[in-house]
Amino acid sequence: MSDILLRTAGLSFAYPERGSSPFARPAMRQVVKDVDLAVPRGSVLGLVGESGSGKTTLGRLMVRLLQPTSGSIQFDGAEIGRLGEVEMRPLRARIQMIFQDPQSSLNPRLRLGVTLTRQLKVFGRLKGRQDARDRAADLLELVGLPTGFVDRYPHELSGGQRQRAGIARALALQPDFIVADEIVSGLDVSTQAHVLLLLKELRARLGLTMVFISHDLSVVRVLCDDVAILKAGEVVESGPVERIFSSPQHEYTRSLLAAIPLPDVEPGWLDDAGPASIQHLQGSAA
Amino acid sequence: MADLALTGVTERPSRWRLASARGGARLWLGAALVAVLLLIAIFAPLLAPHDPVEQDLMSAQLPPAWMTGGEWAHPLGTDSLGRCVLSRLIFAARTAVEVAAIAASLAAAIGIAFGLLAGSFGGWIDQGVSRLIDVWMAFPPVLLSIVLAAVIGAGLTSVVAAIVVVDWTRFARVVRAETLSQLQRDYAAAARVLGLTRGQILRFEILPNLVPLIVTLIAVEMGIAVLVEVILSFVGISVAGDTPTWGGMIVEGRQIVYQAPWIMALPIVSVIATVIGFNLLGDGLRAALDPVHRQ
Amino acid sequence: MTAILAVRDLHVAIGRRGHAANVLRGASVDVEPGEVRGLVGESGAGKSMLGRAILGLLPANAVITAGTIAFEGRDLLAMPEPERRKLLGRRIALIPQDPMTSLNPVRRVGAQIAAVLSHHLGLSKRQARARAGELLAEVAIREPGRVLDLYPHEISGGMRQRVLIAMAFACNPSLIIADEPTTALDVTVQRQVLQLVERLRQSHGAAILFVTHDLGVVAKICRTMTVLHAGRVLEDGMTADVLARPRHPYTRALLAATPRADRPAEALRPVPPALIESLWSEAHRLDRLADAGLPS
Amino acid sequence: MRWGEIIRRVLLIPPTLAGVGLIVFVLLRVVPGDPIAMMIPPGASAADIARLRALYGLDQPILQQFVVWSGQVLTGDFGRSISLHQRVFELVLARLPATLELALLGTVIAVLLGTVVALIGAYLRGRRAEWAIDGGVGLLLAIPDFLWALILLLLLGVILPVLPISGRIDPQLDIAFGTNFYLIESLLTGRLDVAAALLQHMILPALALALPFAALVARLLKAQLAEAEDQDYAQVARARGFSRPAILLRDVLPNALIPTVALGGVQITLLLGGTVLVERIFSYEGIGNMAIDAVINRDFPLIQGLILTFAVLFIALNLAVDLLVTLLDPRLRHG
Repeated sequence: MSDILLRTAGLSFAYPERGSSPFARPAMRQVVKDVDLAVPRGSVLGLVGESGSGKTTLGRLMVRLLQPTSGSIQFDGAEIGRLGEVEMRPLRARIQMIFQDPQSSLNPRLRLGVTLTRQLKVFGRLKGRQDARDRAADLLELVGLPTGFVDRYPHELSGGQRQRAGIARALALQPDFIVADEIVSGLDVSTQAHVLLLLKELRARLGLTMVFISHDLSVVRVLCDDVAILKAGEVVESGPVERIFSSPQHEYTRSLLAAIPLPDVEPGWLDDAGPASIQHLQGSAA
Repeated sequence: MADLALTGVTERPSRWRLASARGGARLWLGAALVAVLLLIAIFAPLLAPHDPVEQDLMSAQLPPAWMTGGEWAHPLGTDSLGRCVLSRLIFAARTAVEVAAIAASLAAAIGIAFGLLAGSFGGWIDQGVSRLIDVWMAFPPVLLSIVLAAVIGAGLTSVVAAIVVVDWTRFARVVRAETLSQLQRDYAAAARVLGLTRGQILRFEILPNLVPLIVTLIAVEMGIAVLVEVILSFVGISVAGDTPTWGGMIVEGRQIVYQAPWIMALPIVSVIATVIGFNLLGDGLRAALDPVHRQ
Repeated sequence: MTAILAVRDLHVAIGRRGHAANVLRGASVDVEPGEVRGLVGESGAGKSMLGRAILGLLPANAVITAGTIAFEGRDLLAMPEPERRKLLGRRIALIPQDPMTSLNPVRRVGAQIAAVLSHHLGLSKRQARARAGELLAEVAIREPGRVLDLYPHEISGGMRQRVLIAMAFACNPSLIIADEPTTALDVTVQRQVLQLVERLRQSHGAAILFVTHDLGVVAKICRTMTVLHAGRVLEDGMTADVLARPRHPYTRALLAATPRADRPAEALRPVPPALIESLWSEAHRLDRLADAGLPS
Repeated sequence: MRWGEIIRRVLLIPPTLAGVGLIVFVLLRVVPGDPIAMMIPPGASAADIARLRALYGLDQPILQQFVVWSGQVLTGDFGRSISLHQRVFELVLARLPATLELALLGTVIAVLLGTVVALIGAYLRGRRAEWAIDGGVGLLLAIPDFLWALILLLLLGVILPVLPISGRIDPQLDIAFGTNFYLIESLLTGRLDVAAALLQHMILPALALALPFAALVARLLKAQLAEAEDQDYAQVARARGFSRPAILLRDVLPNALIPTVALGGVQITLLLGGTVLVERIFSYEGIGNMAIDAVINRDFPLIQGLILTFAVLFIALNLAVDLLVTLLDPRLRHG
């Protein structure tokens, strides 16, 4: 048993761009380039980047929704980068994903009870109908939703409730590892804080290892132990959260931090046209 | 609204009430028309005042009862052989329902199978099915059914075969496209992460989403089947002999359209009411079966 | 009255008669000439609805049940439609939320800007095009002459938002409604766009009603701010005061629930559900009073 | 990207046509009715029949017949019609213009009518009158072209006999034409009286073809207009002080047209296919009418030639629609 639950080495992903002619060999578009990351057991890694940085693709590689073009992914010491769909299936109980948009990741025509217990059924862990309802109700309770929601359709829920349901689904088989892809970006501030704290609590309670993908550094600071900053498919900087926020090394990290508008009046923030400074962060950090 | 506001936990109306509200007037009107058609088809022998093939040359080409010269023994008049038009219309409904039900289900079964196969497997299977559909789409559908019916020879089987062979692509195309697009959605990815096999994803996740679409297509296809029967009758290669069909009646009516226009008009009205009924029912069902609110 | 925009006691209901739900419950907002006022709230607060009411863009099933919207002293709601249309785009302009969908995908950028100029200022095709080029240069787009001939899908999201900003300032309006103009952008681009808006506001002398859910953005660009919840104004004042010493518990709760990059996680306090519930029940109590015809 | 797609489509044409040819060919060879039996005079000897069979190549195995036939088709030889005793190619060529003119007229009527109805419907969105338009469109759409043909024939030909219901032109008029495109030729040469006479005959069948297609255009376009008008760019245009009709025409319509052409353009093939029955009903001398005769007479070479003709037209139409969509949409044009 290694201390690192998930490790990527030289992980890359490219897809063929559709060429202008069916005869020409399609050019490959590199989305993820040579990513080396390690997620220690029980920790939360934040993956931060702007749109087009490849963070979602990287997340989907980790749960093997995508097959890497090169490089390796080791899960609990075993290589999973080349596993086929069938070989991957037993591992699906241990590796889960929470999707960005619960509106589209929850099947609109299925009641929550069905969606939540689907995995239990597939892995043969259900004893009949009543058991399914009970397990679904337990899961709803775990994420702080009323147990009566088993009979609801996704469109009958609010955004925050749907995202809780998405979390509940991922927890059904008590996985070790969860990739959470921008799961609070569509939520209001008040809802977002609830969901973030729920994740924090679940993580402590269930000993989860997580990769938390976000474009928002402030959110990452709430939840993560380590951060990796992605730009154009490459990790430009990674390390413990406190270190990255207090002394960012890479220019890009610094400009990201400087661009965050903190809810404090700060004359001059708008005038500063040059390469961004991070003084405003450190100034109030104390 | 707050994340956990309990306002949502109120009493909900029953599924059926919600569904029928979504279906609206279309659903009811369509269901009523189709129900009337079904009742007429089932109880044809009880409803028809005369034997539909019984000829009475003495009282040929009688106008409907309310017109001058009409008589109530033949409420909608008689055709050129003196057969009761109302009775023939009623029995023709039977043929229409039979053709529609059999042809639409067969076309649906074949089309859905091909569509699901192509949509979910992709690769060369999809290529193969898509090319097959391409070839089918290059045929003029009316001409193809006529040729088919001519090849097989007159009779109910030939009508059904002509419809199925021509129209399976309607289902295949739509089901393929919809399957592809459903598989693109995040919930299909979520199902993969949960460890579902391809078959399970299709059965548990995709098919429930295809139901409203398929039901609509089948309803519309039943209307189309009625029309194809009319077309084949029109060309003289539908159900043989004396069997009353709307198409056959239209053709007969056309011969004497100047003398007795109602003989052609009445089956046309029947066909139109049937087709509209099926279309409205299909539209209504699609709305009713879709629990997701559309604005 | 010095305010360029004075929204008074605005009530808006949405939905069919009998099933109507109130979205604005007597909101009042003032914007002084040349100032930037933040209109802050979460989804469902009615902030976008208020902006749309000013622009006459309420959805078809929404009705203004009470209140006035005075622009430069004249009530927009009492104004005949054609007269109001003359103000829109010329005296009152909009910077929309989503740069990806707010430009017409089948018309060239230049033609879209020029259409506004010739519609309101009566410029000839040639003049309008020349002016459109100047405007693009003003929003710091390089090679404006080339960009004029591009279609929206050929330029980046940040650039599209610049084009939309150029269109908003095109006729030197005195009021701009900015409806979450940076929400769809990456943080680094957001900062540049905010800087650009501030620069143009100063040079053109327009007032801005800045609709946003982001307290950070308000802090950076707005002099004054109004906090909205359930269609009601809960707090109103100078941004510096409101953020430093929020008077309403909701504002305090929002600030505490906003994750901050400069503070550790422990500082985060979610908005107590009880507070939200009490705010909604207060809103519904007002609705019932209004239905009964009593003054609130 | 889009152009690549179009090249791919072009490359797929030959195999598609080969598929169509093969299916028709095999289908016809399993016909129980014997075409030769219908041609020969009563009392012909078995030797005569065999000779005729050999003449039409019907004595060889199906696959060999297909290969021979394909080879001939590639050189432009579609064989000879069994019932009309002329070369299929010439027969089709002589009749095709009549059908094309009819389909073109139908399409023009349908597109104009459908667009106007869609614009009115979109303008009236949310009002009670919109309901009436939707209902009317639904009714038009549910009734297929050949039923419209019968209804029009009944109403305007029989009950209120104001228009001729048979043929392409009044047989008493003896007019010489240089081409078989009578309508287009008479319009181009300025013989408006002749064009009017032609139109009198064409208007009912063209209308029958046009009505359901117009309804289709109206429904598709109206839905797309509504969707486009809800898009941000249309809303934003209102905030810039443009009037609703101006926005509908300048911003909304060009956007709504793209999906409408993409979805509805393909359906022109249905209109074209509809000519088969509509021509029959109005005794209009086009290839559709000819096709039905060919089926009744079991005229294999003619059926094959006609179906291939339709297939070529259908494929060409699909390709034209693809090209048109590409031209209308700058995102595809430059993509």
